Amino acid sequence: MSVEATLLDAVLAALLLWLGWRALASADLYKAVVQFMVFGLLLALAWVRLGAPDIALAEAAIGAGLTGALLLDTLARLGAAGAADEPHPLRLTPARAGVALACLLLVALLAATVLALPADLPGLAPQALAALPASGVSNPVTATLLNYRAWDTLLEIGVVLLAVLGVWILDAEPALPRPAPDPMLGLLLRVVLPLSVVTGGYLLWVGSHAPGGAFQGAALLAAGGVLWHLAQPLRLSASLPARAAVVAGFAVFLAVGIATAVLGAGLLTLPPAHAGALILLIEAVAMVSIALIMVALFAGRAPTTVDGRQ
Amino acid sequence: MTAGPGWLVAVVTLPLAGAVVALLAGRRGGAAAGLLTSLLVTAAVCGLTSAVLAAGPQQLAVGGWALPLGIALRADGLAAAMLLLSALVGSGISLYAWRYFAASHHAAGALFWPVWLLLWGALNALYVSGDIFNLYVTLELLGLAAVALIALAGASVVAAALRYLLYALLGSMLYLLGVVLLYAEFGTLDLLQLQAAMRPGLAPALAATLMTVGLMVKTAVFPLHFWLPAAHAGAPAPVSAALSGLVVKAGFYLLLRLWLELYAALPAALLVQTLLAALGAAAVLWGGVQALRQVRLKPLIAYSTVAQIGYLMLALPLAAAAPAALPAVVLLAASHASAKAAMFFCAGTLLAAYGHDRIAALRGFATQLPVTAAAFALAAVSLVGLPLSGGFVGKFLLVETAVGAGAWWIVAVVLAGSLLAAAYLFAALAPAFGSAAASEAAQRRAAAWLPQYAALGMALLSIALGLAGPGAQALLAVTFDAGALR
Amino acid sequence: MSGWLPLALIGSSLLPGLLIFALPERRRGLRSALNLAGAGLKLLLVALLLADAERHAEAQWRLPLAAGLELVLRVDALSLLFLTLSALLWALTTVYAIGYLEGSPHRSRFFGFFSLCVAATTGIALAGNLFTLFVFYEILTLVTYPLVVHRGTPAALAAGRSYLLYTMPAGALLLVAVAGLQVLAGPQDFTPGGYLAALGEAHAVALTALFAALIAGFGVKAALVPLHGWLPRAMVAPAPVTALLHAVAVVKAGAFGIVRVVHEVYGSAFAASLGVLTPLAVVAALTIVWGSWRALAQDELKKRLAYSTVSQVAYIVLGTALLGPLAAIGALVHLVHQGLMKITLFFAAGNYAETLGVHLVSQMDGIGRRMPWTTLAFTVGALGMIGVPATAGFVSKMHLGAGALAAGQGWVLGVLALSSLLNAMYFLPILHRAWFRPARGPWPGAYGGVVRDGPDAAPLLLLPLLATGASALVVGVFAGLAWSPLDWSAHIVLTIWGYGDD
Amino acid sequence: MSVALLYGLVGVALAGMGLYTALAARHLLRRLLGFNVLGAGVFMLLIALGARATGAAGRADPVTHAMVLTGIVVAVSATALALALLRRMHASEGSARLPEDRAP
Repeated sequence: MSVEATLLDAVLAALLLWLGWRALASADLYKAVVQFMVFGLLLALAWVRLGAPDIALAEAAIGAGLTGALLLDTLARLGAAGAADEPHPLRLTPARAGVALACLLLVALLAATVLALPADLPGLAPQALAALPASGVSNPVTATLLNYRAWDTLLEIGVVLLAVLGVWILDAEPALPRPAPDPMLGLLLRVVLPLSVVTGGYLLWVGSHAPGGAFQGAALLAAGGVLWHLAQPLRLSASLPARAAVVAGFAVFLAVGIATAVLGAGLLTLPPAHAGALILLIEAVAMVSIALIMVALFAGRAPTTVDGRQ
Repeated sequence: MTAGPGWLVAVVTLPLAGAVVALLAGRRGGAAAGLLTSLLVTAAVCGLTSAVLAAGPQQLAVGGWALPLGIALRADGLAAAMLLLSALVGSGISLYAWRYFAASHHAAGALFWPVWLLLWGALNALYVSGDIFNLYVTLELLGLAAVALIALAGASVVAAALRYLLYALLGSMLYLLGVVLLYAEFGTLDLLQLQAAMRPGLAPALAATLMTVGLMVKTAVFPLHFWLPAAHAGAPAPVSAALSGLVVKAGFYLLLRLWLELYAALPAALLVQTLLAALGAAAVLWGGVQALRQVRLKPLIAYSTVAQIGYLMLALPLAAAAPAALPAVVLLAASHASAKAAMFFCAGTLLAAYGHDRIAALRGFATQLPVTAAAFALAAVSLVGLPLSGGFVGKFLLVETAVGAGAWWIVAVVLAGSLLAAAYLFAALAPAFGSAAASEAAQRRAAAWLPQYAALGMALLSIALGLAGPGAQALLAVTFDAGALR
Repeated sequence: MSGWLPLALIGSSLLPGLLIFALPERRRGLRSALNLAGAGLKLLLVALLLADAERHAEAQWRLPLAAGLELVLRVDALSLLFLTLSALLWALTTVYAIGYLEGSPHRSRFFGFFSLCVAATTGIALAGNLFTLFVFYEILTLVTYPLVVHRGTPAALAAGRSYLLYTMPAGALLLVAVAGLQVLAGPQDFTPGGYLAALGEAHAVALTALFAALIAGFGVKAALVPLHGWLPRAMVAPAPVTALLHAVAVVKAGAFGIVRVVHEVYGSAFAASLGVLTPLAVVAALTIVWGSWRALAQDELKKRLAYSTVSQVAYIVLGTALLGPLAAIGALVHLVHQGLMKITLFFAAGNYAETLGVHLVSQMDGIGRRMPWTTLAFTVGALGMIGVPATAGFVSKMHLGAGALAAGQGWVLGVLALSSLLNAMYFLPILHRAWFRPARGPWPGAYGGVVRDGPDAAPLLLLPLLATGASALVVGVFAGLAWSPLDWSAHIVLTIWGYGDD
Repeated sequence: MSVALLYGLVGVALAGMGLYTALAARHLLRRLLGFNVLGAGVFMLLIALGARATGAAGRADPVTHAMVLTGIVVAVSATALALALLRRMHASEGSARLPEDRAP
């Protein structure tokens, strides 16, 4: 690696540590969250530096973007009093000494371990690359997510689904206040929404051979959806269409799995000939579902729901 | 595709498919889907178990990719036993929940079924997963499902649910750190390959510590149990049954896998096993005393879970040496699961009937709800370990192995624990047979019969497990041989 | 071959019990029918066994619970002895109980547990190994608790609590002991002369400790001093329960367990070589004296009888603890005799309470004239307890005494004499009051002053009493005949245990 | 010191401070921030260790990338559920802290 590269890395590392700490330690939670989002963007940069552009995209869109937005909007719901925290939220008190000590010990041991680990273990890269031709896609990360370790991803989409089911169960009141539709916002929407749809779709498409994929695309779609929600609040109650929409991605993925098990070579064993198409199908549906779920995490359940509360 | 792997696929996919259907079907249809799925899953598990008994351990490479690139699903005797336990108790929970949520006031009740089936799917996936990262995903699925189910109880338990979620996250994060280290050291995520390659070293040691602590948080091993009582006591009755009966068992199961298989070769293994057993001993005593101090029924049952988890941990140092210890543990786990389900069912029925669960004010409910009283009493018999019940046979085998190994402290703790259990369950049950103080015991609402018989069924199951000893021993003799990969 | 027999014997009281639970309170007739049918069936089966004991000698049923852990039920002469006693007394007590509980609440629950209690006792009688014996012993604890607390009064609940307080730890102790023997000797059936001698001196210490644990465990139900505390309190239970508890079910189960342990697990010779028998004998002797001594002070009739039980059951233990055939025979025969006499006494006490509301000895003046039949039966029982010649008690005490001499333990004679003296001191005054003193004023009356008119207790209460009283008399007078309990005990000791040879 | 190692150590440090915050902080939103930073640290450690051989094998280990993508999505789901719970608790109990962390 070249010197300036390591210099850049050193600066980036220092910034990450500083921002990470600010994001945790700032007494004002609003500041903390904003710093967390900036931290996320820097993190994305670090991912690029580590040759992980897929993660960089996901981090920027989901880690920084969506998580940050959720945090901010919860802060808004808590109100000034609820959002207030003590001036020195992490100050070291006798009560916390044990925790601090444990964390320090962990850091020391982890650091020692990292330094002690073998310097050049290729991990599973060789196998992953060798199997790529039969995977139906040319982006090894997508191949891993949707083929080699598709079982993980299926269950992971289940986790996402659970998040929205939980929110529905909690009957969380719509997260954002409903402002009068703002013409300016509407205008913005007319530009952004198509844009987010197009870029989302594009990311999904390139995911097969270049950085990108369902999750990144979904995040972009969701961004559009959230804007829309801002413009004129969406009513994502647990109605049948909504339930069908959020479960579709999981259902299609599972259906493919079962079909391959019953008709084909085994659970989630995609026939190389059709692997590419199947993966695209799964990702397309999953993207829409996940995007809707992410919007639903904001919109929560609208007033008119199964039970007439609110 | 031979029969065995077919059953494996069915076992992991059926609950997930059921969840999809239940979510689409809405309130009434959801219940139907849930009950049907329970039936099918149970059938599939029975199929898998018989395959394991007949043809030995079953393995399936998901996606057809060779290890270590792909993920392997494996079912040995232990996994099959846990699957069977989940299927039996899970079916009972579905049966109980049917009337419970049909009658229940909260509208979100319709969402019970998809979430409950996702939880069941997570359990099954966890029990057969052969991949430490896949296990992380199943743990998260399990944790979020559990939290969502607790939330069904409404505003009163939100804090408990939040605490539960935080510590579930903490647990899985620590576990994930361990996974990272193992992968960096050995370049594989497959349990058996890791077990074969396991060697002393800084990374494996740290990974072992992190994973163990993480799982201890999830299993509520003393002293990391503090999050459990409020959550288990506050959740809706069928959910409490699922949490106490099944969810904590998943963490315990992984601790078994870690210290009887993955890390068994490490020089410190016996030390850790003994340490875990010591914590178990503390849990037995602490949980018992706390249960004794409760004035309400559900917290009492929840604290008894803390104690019972301790019981299971006690067998760890014995299991390595004595083959009889593992069947003992599984019998104890199974009879605890079914007995606990029965007790929470009863508590739910009483809560519905009397509008409260203050033990002192439940005088004479044996006369008004004889079936519930009988169910609770039988469950108590098994939990205390009185003959002839699953709890008894498990306890006897445990004591026998402990005596054989000269581990008298374990014997002492087991006996002290069962006397404590006898004490607090007696305290919970004695009012039932007392003459009813009419004003106090006036039943507010009539109790439906189906939930009561579901409770009785669970209680009878935990008694009948007393005859399961030979079966358990035969099943648990079926194991994978990691040495073959070495 | 006839493995179904043991199961049928247990089922004959288990199934009625379970069915009765399901019965609504008011189905009195059906409930009684079930009870009597069960009792009758059991008697029939026992008769079948007695008819040709040889053919069924091998009747056994095994159920593996885990590797090296078996439930074994089988019929041998000793189990048959205990079985016959319990079957007979259950039948009589059932009749008595039907009459006694006339119109009292929760009868389904009562009779259900009552039958389960007998099923457990049957299991104890048939247990073919120590583990099985332990299992049914614990089940017995479990199913007798609801009977003790049946009345639900604070006193009853307190009695139940103390009952569990004694029996639960005892169960824990037994668990360890049984597990310990499993580890040392492996799974073993009861064998005449014991099966531990093979282990020899190597494990002497462990075996001694385990013996102590076993005796303590069984001693609680056998009410050996100082483990007897629960028994006098438990007499708050309804009379039929106390009768059965004292005569066959609980107390006898403890004594029976000790007999099995000494003769068929350790073997009395090996036990003696371990030096554990003399201490046991001393404990038994202390119990005998202490029980009688405490009985003296009791004015409440049932309490006095309860303490007398403490003392009388210890005779069985004493005989078991003495080496040699005569003492062993004395112990076994007393197992039966004490049962017959004691159940007679408790039935009588129950009759006094139910008919006239008499609970205290001091209220019994002239009761002999008011209730002649009951008092007659009571007299038979009392004289037997004292050990007046030609009564059942005399037969047992005589064998015990002779056995003590044979075993070279002369001091035991002193104990027997002293206890007989004490027995006389707390029974004769009662008889004197009952027969020779005039009644003083009106009787207190049961349930707030109700005094049953008519010569004696209600027929359902009187007939069983007369039956037991008569049999208590017969077994004493005709002890010499074949098939008498004495003859039978001798058969067990001399032929099966083979103690006659040495 | 190689880039991978540098970022690995950064990940370790982030994990440490995140864990401390998750355990020590009282305000639940801050604790959630802690969990997210902890996660970021763990993910970074994983990628860095996967990238150790980047020089040699040419391509980074895609399996670690897939694992981290999974982890990120799981993390946001958990955070969203936790935030929904937090909003509900604040609505009903008027506090954004767990009962044991509330000022007496």
